[in-house]
Amino acid sequence: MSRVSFVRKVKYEKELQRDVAAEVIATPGGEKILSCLQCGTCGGACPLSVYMDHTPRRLIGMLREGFKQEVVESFAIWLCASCYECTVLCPAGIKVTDVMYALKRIAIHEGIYPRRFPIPVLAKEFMEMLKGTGRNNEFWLVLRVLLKTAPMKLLTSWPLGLRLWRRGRMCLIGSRIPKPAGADLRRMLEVLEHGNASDVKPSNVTPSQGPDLLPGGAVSRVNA
Amino acid sequence: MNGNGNKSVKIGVYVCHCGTNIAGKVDVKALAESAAGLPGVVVSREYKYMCSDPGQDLIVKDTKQFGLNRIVVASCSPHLHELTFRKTTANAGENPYLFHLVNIREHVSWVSDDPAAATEKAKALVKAAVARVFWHQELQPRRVPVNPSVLIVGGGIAGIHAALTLASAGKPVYLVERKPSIGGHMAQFDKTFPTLDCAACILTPKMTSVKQQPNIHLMTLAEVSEVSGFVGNFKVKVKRYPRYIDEAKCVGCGECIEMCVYKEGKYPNDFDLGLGKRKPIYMPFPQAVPPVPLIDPATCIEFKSHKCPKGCVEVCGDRDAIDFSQTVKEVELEVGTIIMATGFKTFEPRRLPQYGYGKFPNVYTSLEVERLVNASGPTLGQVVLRDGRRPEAIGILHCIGSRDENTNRYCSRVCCMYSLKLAHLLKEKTGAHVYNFYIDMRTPGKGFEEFYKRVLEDGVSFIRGKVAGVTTWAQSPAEEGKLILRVEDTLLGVVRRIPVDMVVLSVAMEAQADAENVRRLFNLGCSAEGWFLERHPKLAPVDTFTDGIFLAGCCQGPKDIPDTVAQAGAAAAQSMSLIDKGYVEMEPNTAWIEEELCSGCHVCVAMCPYTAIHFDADKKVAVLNEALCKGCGTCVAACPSGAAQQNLFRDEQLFAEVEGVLV
Amino acid sequence: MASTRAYTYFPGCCMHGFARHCQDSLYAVFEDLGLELRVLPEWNCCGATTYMSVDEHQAFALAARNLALAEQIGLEILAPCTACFMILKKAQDYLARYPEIRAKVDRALSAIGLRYQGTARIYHPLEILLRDVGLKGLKARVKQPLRGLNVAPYYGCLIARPYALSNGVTLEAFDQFIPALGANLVDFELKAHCCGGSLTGTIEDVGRRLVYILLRQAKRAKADVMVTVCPLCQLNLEAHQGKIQRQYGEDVTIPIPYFTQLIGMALGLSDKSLALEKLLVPIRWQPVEKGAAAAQPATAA
Amino acid sequence: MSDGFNPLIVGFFCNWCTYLAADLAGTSRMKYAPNVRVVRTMCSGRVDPQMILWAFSHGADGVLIGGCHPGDCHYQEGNYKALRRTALLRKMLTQFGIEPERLRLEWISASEAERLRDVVNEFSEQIRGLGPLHLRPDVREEVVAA
Ligand SMILES: Cc1cc2nc3c(=O)[nH]c(=O)nc-3n(C[C@H](O)[C@H](O)[C@H](O)COP(=O)(O)OP(=O)(O)OC[C@H]3O[C@@H](n4cnc5c(N)ncnc54)[C@H](O)[C@@H]3O)c2cc1C
Ligand SMILES: Cc1cc2nc3c(=O)[nH]c(=O)nc-3n(C[C@H](O)[C@H](O)[C@H](O)COP(=O)(O)OP(=O)(O)OC[C@H]3O[C@@H](n4cnc5c(N)ncnc54)[C@H](O)[C@@H]3O)c2cc1C
Ligand code: SF4
Ligand code: SF4
Ligand code: SF4
Ligand code: SF4
Ligand code: SF4
Ligand code: SF4
Ligand code: SF4
Ligand code: SF4
Repeated sequence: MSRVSFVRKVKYEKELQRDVAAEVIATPGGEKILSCLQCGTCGGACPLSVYMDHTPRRLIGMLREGFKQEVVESFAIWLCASCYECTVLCPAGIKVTDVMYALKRIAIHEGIYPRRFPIPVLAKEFMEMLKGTGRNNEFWLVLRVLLKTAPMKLLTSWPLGLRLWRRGRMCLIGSRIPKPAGADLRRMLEVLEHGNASDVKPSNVTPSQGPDLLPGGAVSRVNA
Repeated sequence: MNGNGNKSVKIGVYVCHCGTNIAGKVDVKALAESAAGLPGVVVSREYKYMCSDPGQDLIVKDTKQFGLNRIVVASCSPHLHELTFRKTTANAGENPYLFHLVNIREHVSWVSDDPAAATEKAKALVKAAVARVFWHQELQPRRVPVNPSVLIVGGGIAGIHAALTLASAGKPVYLVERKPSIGGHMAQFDKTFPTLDCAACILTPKMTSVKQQPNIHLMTLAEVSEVSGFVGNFKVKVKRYPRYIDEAKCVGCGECIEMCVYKEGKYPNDFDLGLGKRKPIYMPFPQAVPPVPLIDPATCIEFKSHKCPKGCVEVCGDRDAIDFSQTVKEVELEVGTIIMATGFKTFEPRRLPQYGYGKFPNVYTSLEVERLVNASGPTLGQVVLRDGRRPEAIGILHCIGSRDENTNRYCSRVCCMYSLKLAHLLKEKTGAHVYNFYIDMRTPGKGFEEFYKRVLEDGVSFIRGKVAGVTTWAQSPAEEGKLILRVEDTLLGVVRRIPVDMVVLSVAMEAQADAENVRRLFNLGCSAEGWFLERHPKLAPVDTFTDGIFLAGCCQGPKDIPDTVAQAGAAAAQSMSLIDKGYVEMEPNTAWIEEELCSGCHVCVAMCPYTAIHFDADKKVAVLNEALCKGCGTCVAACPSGAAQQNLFRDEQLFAEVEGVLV
Repeated sequence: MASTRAYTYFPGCCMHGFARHCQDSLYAVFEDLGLELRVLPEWNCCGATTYMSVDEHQAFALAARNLALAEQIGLEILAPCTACFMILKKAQDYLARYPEIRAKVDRALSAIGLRYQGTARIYHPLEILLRDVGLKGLKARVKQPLRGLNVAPYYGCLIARPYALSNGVTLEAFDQFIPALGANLVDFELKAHCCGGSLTGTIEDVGRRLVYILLRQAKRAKADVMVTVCPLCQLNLEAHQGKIQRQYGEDVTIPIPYFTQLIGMALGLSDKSLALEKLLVPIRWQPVEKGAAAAQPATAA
Repeated sequence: MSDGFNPLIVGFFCNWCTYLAADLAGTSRMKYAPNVRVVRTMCSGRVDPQMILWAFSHGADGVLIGGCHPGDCHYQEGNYKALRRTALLRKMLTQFGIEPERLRLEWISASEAERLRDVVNEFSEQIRGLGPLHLRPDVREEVVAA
């Protein structure tokens, strides 16, 4: 006899955090989320929505109602490839791509994302690298990200690296901007960092690790 | 001295609460109190609703009791209630122009955040009015007779209905239609929602009556080119384009079409939206009124080379109706009132390339499908695709060009209903599976929701989600050769790919492409989207800001046939009420010239757009013809010696008002 | 070209990295057409799509620094990577529309002695070729028409969407450079469909599937090559063909030249100057005197 | 901020366009700065320079004239006349020591409530930035006499 398991589906008002919508509304591009028609154009247009746990429409709907936990833990925000298809088509003029960025920032800020998940790591590494050299070198970036997330993948990735290297398309010594300019760049970023530090509100979400989704964890969704 | 000669000025000030509309923001008590202290003010009150009977009675009673000879009411816009309170003033036995209205609702309470600032602003405006009304004088409105003829622009169902209503009441009507036949969009439909009665069956008799009604002078292939004059006495020029067939001589037998050297139709038929073909000489559609063919000079051989054997002329024979020498003619009409019924156009879906219209042949607009399902349409009611196939699955996409920041923000109001109609008709005619993709289903109307139920029971799939795009990019053999719709089914929470054979785009209704020009021609207001502006959205929905011009049908905004007809009836009634009264009273805001002050400088003469001022060479002064003056005040502003003055806007009045607002 | 026109060239990181061949061919073609590229001195990374996920103000400042530097020079900016192109344009748009962002960015820039004015004009080189050389001009310079070569254009997301086409060009207008080279334009419906971008490196399976969709569709449309206008798409579409083939059991091999490589071929420039050998999937197309010359796609190296 | 300075602005609004736009802003419950006080005229062409100077000399910090868009004048071309007049007057204002920016002419049609709101807000801010208008007494007399 098969066993039936019941999942609680009710949501209580006291579980909601409505301030999260205000946070997104305050970021550029997110102003109009309250006028979302829930028409689903974004979800229909998104090349990745078929793999998402929540479509962009649902994320916006949940955001407005304060389903903060579900939204920032959503795998969908990391699947967003910034293709801007949703933004171009949205009949309410919502910059959905910017909303996805805002959600990524909130998630990174609050440390909510799948453990060993490469994208946030990539984002942070990328940032560090820019502060160092002013430019990005894919070789070192990929190496650093892989080391932090999936060291085993170095094994499967090296053939491509080798092919690129053979054709002179991989440089181990990255291009960097001249020293004085590099100092300038760091200075510029620091000005903003300190400006921002005071803006950061303390998180009222319990930092959670979310589901342990290794990059390969998406496989089952893909064969849909 | 004041506007009253030497009689002492006694002013009554009345502040309206308008429920909480004003009182909720403006401190009406403080406002009335501050007014009480102004020079000349004898009595100052506030009251809940000044426009109500008790409110007006208050003014009448006070006037009698205190001997008031000036009235100031602080309430809403003069465009709403100036007339009301002028009447009240008259009822109180005073000249109605000794009154002034202060707008503290639209211009103060509704647009202010801060109550203190709102009250202060209201006080200033009231003070200005009190200062101004001091200089008011007794005036008499001018009466001008109303010409009983009516011009109706546009011969869709709106124009037709208004014309018939007026004509049957004995009013002469000029019906001007741009196309070769009247009928408008309704003539293109097969069935109409929600009752599914046949459009031709209900429209054709009305179109024929237009032809038969002796009071209606129908002008097709015609456009208004110039409008001058004013309510009661408009002068209109109409351009009549040649049909190349004499309507008076033609009997409508259609033999000429048969005998045209073209054996088959070759050119896309406008009425069938290019789905059917016509010859150079053709009848727009079988039920056309007037039932007279026309020749398209761009395609007729005779026009191109003068070498046609002219089968048409030969067969027409003694009737001699064909006349290649016709040219554009201009006629002049005099009418007292005008009804605008120029309708709408459908949205051009090429503006949204994601739907593939114009790229994929089997993507249609709803209007094209109206022709396809029409028994007298290009396919005689057979629904066959452009590639000859019969569709097995059909997707109907709502809100194309409506409710979209990228195109039009508004809801087009009829497309949900006509999409339901087309779903029903297409299913009935083809047996195909039909999907309707909607954002919200809008069926507010008598019998509309019942119709929705009926279509639900037909087994049509209703998917709540806006289709993001149409592609032919197949992911599986089942999708091969199909049009694939990608949509998020928002109720079920899944993204779906749905292959269909035919896509119907439920395109929005938009203002006519030339609405901007037409609006200028008739001096109308226009909403940002191009719809003609009614005087008040609820209380004067068929009037415009230009007296004597009324609106009917979709030129005012999207609506269905029942509402169009109702509005056309209302426009006819408004027009009739002016005609039957026989005269209109004109605002006495004309200018005049004080001979003694005039220095003879000529400046004003050139200023007047209506040539109301000429120069009297003997007296060496400017002379103003009051009958021609429309009261713009331009000459007054230009006169360097203060000789030109304008009633209701005399220098003293305006200067006092300016001083008053600057407290 | 009578006179030489010059532009400020914003390479972006990839043109200096894995997209060397794109840069080589860009230089070669521009030089041949008498157009000069002057590298923006001291340029920094535009922030790519990644930086935005961490800090939006810093991301805008990164773009703004480049724009401020370019404004000092005054020439039109060419950004051959569509990600850079789009990010620079988006930054310009947002800095104009959001005074708060502008204020923050201005403050950061002034700390390093720079001033952003908003006057920079940003273009993708394809736009410039179509505007300043024109289809006719291009046609006139073709020495080696790519007769018989079926070319599917692929633009990706970023040049097709909000900030990019604000220069007023349509993708259909872009397409026309292909017939101008004497090649056959393949009607490729997915020309602006997302290639997954960085997902191939992060959420690989999904990323590869998006690439697979494009490759398969191009093959079905009988394309011999799929030409790209973005070095990121270029790498993404060519680098994983082997893996995709193994995963889906379907031959998806197709060369993915950068558009200046293709143009250079038609202009008769040498393979070496166009860095054709740097493509992972080589183009095997032999100019043939008469008759259709089909390209011979090679298998992945 | 010039210490709580609240500018006084006289708005001469044409009955057929800008006045209606202000009505529409009201019915749409848009909120805007309370500094503009409206005097209704039948046409922007009725606003004569003397009236504007009168306003400045009686305490106005700014004057806003609202008329119909070119080609849309209810009386054919009153708005062009207003345009020419204000252009001339601006030159004169400078002589009186009045910043010409204190006089503004805008075309606002009956449907442009949003524009009306924006213009009023923007102009109020601009005048706030300019500070109160202080006319020298001699100039004041001259202005009144002009
Ligand atoms: C696809 C579709 C299906 C619909 N189905 C239904 C339905 O089933 N039931 C229903 O109730 N409603 C339906 N409607 C709505 C219906 O079409 C309108 O309510 C109705 O046609 C409005 O009539 P009208 O006279 O205002 O405008 P129109 O029908 O547009 O007529 C306007 C007329 O004015 C003429 N004209 C325009 N400008 C000028 C000018 N400057 N000078 C002279 N003449 C001019 C035009 O040539 C035209 O003849 C449908 C609409 C669409 C788009
Ligand atoms: C809650 C609610 C909110 C609404 N809000 C809006 C809104 O914000 N905007 C809007 O446009 N519309 C609104 N409406 C719709 C609006 O109320 C109607 O459109 C409007 O009132 C209809 O006017 P009427 O004259 O036809 O009918 P009614 O207002 O019903 O007037 C009918 C009159 O006839 C009298 N009467 C009835 N039978 C007889 C008889 N046998 N003999 C003599 N007298 C009789 C009645 O006593 C009554 O005075 C709202 C409706 C509701 C229910
Ligand atoms: S397309 Fe826009 S309006 Fe529609 S659901 Fe997405 S965000 Fe909301
Ligand atoms: S930008 Fe992100 S959410 Fe929007 S369509 Fe592209 S992938 Fe989907
Ligand atoms: S023009 Fe002559 S032949 Fe043609 S329909 Fe009229 S009467 Fe008949
Ligand atoms: S003149 Fe010739 S082409 Fe023209 S309508 Fe007559 S028969 Fe036809
Ligand atoms: S009536 Fe229906 S289909 Fe038409 S715009 Fe409104 S909601 Fe959309
Ligand atoms: S019945 Fe009333 S509330 Fe319900 S859908 Fe219709 S209009 Fe809306
Ligand atoms: S008020 Fe206007 S219409 Fe009348 S005379 Fe003067 S300029 Fe002419
Ligand atoms: S402008 Fe004045 S002074 Fe000159 S002619 Fe006219 S009325 Fe007389």
